[in-house]
Amino acid sequence: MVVRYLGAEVQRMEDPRLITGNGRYVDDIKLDGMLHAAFLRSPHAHAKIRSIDTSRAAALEGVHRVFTHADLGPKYAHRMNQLYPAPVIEQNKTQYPLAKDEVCYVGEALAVVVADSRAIAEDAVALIDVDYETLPAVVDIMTALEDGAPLAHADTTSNLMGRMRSQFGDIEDAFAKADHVFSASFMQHRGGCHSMETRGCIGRDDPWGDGLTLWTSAQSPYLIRRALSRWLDEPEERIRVVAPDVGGGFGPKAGFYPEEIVIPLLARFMERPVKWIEDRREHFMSTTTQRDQHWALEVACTNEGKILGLRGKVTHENGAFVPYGILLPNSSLTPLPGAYSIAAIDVGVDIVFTNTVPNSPVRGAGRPCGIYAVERMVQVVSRNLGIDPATVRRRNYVRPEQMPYETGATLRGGAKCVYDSGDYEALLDKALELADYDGFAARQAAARAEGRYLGIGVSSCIEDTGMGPYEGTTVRVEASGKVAVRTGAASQGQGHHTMIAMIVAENLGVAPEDILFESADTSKFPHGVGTIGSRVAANVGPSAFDAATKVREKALKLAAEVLEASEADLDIEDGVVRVNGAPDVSITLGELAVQLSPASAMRVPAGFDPLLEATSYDGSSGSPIACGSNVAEVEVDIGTGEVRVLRYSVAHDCGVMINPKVVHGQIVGGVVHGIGNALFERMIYDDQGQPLTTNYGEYLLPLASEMPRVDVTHMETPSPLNSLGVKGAGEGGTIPAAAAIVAAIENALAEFDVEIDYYPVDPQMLTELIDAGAAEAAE
Amino acid sequence: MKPAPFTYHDPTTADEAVALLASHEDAKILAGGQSLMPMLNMRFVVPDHVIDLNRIDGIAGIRDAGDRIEIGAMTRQRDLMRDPVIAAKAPVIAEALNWVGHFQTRNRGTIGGSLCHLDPAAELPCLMALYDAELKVQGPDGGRTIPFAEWPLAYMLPSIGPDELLTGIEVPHWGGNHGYGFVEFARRHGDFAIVAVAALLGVEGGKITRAAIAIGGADTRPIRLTEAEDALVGAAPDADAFAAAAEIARGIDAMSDAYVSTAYRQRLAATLVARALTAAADNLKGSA
Amino acid sequence: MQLENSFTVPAAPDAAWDILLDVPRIAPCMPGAELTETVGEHSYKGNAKLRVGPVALTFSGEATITEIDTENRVATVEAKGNDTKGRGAASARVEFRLVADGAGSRVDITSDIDLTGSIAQYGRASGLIDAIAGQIIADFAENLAAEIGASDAPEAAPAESAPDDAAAPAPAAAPPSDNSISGIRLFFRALWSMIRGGRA
Amino acid sequence: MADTREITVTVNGESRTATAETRTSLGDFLRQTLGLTGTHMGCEHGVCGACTVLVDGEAARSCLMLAVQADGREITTVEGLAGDDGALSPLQEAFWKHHGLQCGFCTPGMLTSLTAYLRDNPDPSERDVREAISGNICRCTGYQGIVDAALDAAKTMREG
Repeated sequence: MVVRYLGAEVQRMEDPRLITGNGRYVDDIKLDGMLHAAFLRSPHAHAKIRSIDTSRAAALEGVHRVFTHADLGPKYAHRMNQLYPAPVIEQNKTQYPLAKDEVCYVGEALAVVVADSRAIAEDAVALIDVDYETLPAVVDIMTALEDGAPLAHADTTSNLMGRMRSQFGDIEDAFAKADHVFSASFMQHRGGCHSMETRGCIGRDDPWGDGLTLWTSAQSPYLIRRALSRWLDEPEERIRVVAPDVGGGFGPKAGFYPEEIVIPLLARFMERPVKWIEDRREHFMSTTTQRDQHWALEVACTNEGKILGLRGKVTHENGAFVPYGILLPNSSLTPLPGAYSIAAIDVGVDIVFTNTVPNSPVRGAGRPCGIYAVERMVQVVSRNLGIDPATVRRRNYVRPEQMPYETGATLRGGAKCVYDSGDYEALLDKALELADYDGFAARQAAARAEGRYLGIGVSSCIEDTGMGPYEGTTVRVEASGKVAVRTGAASQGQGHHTMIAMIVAENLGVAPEDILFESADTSKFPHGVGTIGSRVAANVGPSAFDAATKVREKALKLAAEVLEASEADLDIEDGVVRVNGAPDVSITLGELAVQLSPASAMRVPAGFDPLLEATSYDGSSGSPIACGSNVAEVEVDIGTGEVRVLRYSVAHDCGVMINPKVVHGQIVGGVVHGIGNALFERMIYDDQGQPLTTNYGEYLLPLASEMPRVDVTHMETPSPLNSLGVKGAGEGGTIPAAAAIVAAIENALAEFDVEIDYYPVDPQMLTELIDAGAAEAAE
Repeated sequence: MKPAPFTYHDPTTADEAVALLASHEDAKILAGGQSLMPMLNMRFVVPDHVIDLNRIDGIAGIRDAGDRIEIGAMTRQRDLMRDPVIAAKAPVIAEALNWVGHFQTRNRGTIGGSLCHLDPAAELPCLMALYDAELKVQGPDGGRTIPFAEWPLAYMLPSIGPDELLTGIEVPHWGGNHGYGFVEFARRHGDFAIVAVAALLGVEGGKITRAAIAIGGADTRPIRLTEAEDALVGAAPDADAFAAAAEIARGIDAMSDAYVSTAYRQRLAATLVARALTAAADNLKGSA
Repeated sequence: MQLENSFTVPAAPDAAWDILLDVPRIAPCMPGAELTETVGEHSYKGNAKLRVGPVALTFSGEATITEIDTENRVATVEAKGNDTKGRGAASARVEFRLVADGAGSRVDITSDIDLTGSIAQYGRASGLIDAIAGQIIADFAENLAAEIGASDAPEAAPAESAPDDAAAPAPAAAPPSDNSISGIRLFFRALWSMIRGGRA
Repeated sequence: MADTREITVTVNGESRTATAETRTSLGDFLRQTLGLTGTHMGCEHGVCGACTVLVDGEAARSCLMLAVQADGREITTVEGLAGDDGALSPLQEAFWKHHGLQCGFCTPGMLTSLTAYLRDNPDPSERDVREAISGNICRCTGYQGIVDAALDAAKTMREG
């Protein structure tokens, strides 16, 4: 009888370390002779650097050296590489690791101090004298493309980074046939990463030994190794990148940063390890964020609310440089048409430069924006036609019998966007039931009688997860009987160790505790892609499953020979191969492993390769499409404009769940991140490009005290695209949240005819809309 | 984000601390540290000397002095919350302290530190305005008493000399039976108040005999809504009277910043004044 | 931020113009400012003290008269300073335009002030910092009016307002439009008393 | 010349003495000087709560206290929450059971804060717990697993 782990609520194997203070994050690593670095960052959004005088800083006791762009020398004087080249990038602006002669955002590094301690390094940074010639800064995306707008870069003639478009179906025909055409425009502002652990890295260079090693708090160590290798023009084999325990990522840690070049270089120059830990103010100013995206859309629909077409224009803020190619604008478009079958879509994006920190994906990347846009337009249709929002959705969903459904959109990498499986209407029904949607009218009326304003909002989403190409796994039984499992995928808290151990343990017939898991160290596994876009379960899952299966088969085949039994009569349980019906005849996996890794002059059994090991790169043949429906119930205090989320219900389908406990945690955490986007998180720059929100008293992350209990229910529609039937779950909570919250607020304030065109929705904005609505009603 | 270097002093008496202040240019006083430490860490404040009061005896503690409550400047916010004298004589202080930061910061934060830091959004200055508290400072030439009305000079700038030390606060309380209310609007629990309102009501024979309303967070310093206080005296503690007070609140001076406008702060003040007065009237009924 | 101020003085344009270009003479009109060195015909080194609540800043930098248009009586001063403790920088471009006004002259001041660094990155104080900058320029205008006026007429007659404290540069008597300034006037007296007491 | 002091603290029951600059925060002293890296620095301005430790039994931000101020005091860090035999505390057990952590970075501050809070408030409501941890930011979990863990741990400890 095989123990079942898959689908069980297994407690995480990571936790015992982490709850006893035995985690190992970058800043916990202490190397002999290690020095500490602090960066001088531009206080100007845009300026020419006339000169930098580091003499006072260098003279400070405890300072070893101060470096500027020039001090790095000619070999290291070039700009960073584009990680994701794309033809639509018209101006491929990447930055210098240390600014050369121009700074383009507040927080851009232009010098670095190496000292005995971080405190001394900071003392010295304050002593670096820079002569700047300030230049006009562009901050507002809505005017950035106008003639005479300040230019984000001195050597360009336009702030247009590039244009792209998602276009399919006959849009003209759709609008010609429509009974109604409604339009809406709105700004979406998404905040930053704000993982509780900031970025940080340690460099060590050992030219005669291990080569260059970089420990960094990152989501994609292999991408960093390749980028570093290309920038340095040195072989990947001589570069090791390790992501130890990482205290949250959420997207911005998936890239490659100037510090990840500078710190290893400093280690090389100083011939000693060098550590840099980003402080929270640096995180606000120099870790990539998402920020503004403006949408102006028109929707064509019938009298019944059937949506025929969607067209319009998006203006996307790119920030000052292009570290991530077009990931963000692209992933904003690919979710169109959302969970609905919309025959024709034509939406273009202008990607504009601003003198703000470069933009990057944040949990969900562009998907939350794309889904918000579609859901807003569904809301507009519902509102204008006076049809219940749930009903409008029912009339537009892609139906199960349409699967696989090709939307017409193209995913990054050129693949067609195909919805593989799912029953969106059934999912909505589950969400509505969980939220007691039918009982809401009574709740709302009762509250109104007490002068309280309740509202309810619905949103649905799809999410393309599990993007390829693969994420491999090696499974090897050691002589001890322990099972070494290695993969490239880094974890930032998603519980990969537990998930993979469950898969291997169940397949191989060992206890999860006997699995020695290592990941995210480029010296331990040849290649990995990265932990982004809810892709790990759908890629590592199948490869771990396949590798374990191969090892099991090899073990059984060998055991059959050794035990002189038929493979069919063998079973593996708790690491021991037994003959059914002859319990005393057995051999351990460890003993089998020894036979395949013998001492000198011994023989590997004929017909067997060395080692009881297998590696697999099996993944998903396409992007499994996860889906969800959310219902938010809010109360608005019209005296203060405060919005309280009373109840939040999620029905989610991420295919087969490997560990429901972990999936639940991902969904709830994702929802709260989405509520933060909808109501709290705002990164403000003034018109000069000065970031005004640079501490946690002012940048409002969601706290336990304001967050609701999130009720979650699941459907498990197996994805046909991989061996486990799994889909990604990491971002499905975040993606639809803002749309549900905003719809609920409008519903609560219906009598004031409030229409919201910006999120995060803040109380002042609401009181202004309420007062305006009340004044109008009074007339 | 590490503090710039400074010379640390930890005197054990108030006199010693005052002497240090007199003899050191550019010195900062470290009380609970819940406001100063962040500013040191961020290097907003870069003093040459830090004078730590935490090892000084005799300037912490709460004493019932008949018609007033004497509070040592180094009394922790946590101790104010748990103190029986405060609970009996000035319960609004205990209630308001629930809004001051979080329990971890209240374990360190002191009343004196809060009054000297004088953040316009802080609750304790607002409460001291409500009570017309008197602040005892000690300087090189002895001590003096500063009525709270004269304490704030400007934004986060108290009228204490650079060589003076706040040692204690006297709160003339309202005795046993009075109504009190404290309401605050902040985006999240424990955040800086956007506007906070504290109110006290004395009522006899169905008429208001005495009223005090203090508004924090709205302007660069706490505001006393004296016009509304005067108007309330003699009126019945009802919705009409409170609505009238709210209208007066709508006209207060208020600041704007990167997050909220003057108009919004004024609107909030109106809303919260009515709510604070209603709460005061309600718990008066409750206690009567 | 852009600020406009204007005042009249009983001095004739020619006389007023000469005073205006006499930087060592007008510099003290800037609250908290002091000249420390003359580095060129029209360039000067100096310090300016500013205090925002608990944050006491000392900007050290240079001021230069970058344009002198005697014909139209337009002068432009550009000043730039860094906080001596690395917390940020302030730069200002101030244009003085002198026009005849009856027997006297009117001085129109257009200022462009730019704050950067951590001092400019505190959203809760942003409104206040703007207000303080506005107040400083208003005070400067008044003190300048007083200075020029004093040169050949006992009483200055500023258009907007009159200084109400002879000893120290005083804030505008006219209540500023932005309510957030209330308190600032007291604040500057406190600041000045401290500066005079060498305690800033 | 840097201003330094010799500092003696009792950490998790063990007396430790070391010299540090007076500007060193208690958090940096614990992590870098004493090597107790279980305490995490998340914001260094007293908002995120990750660095919370117990000082003489009361929860405090170790980024808002100078190490020199802790001289002569008793400090408890996350490393000191489990029993001497390594047995997890009921709160630690509950965090594990209820998936009260993901990346684990805020966890030390959550555990120390709740250890003190539940000692003083043995029977809290969900609302109470949510307010109690409102000074501790978690970006991963959405707080639900943490709240469930705290309530469950309180129950366990009440039932002894």
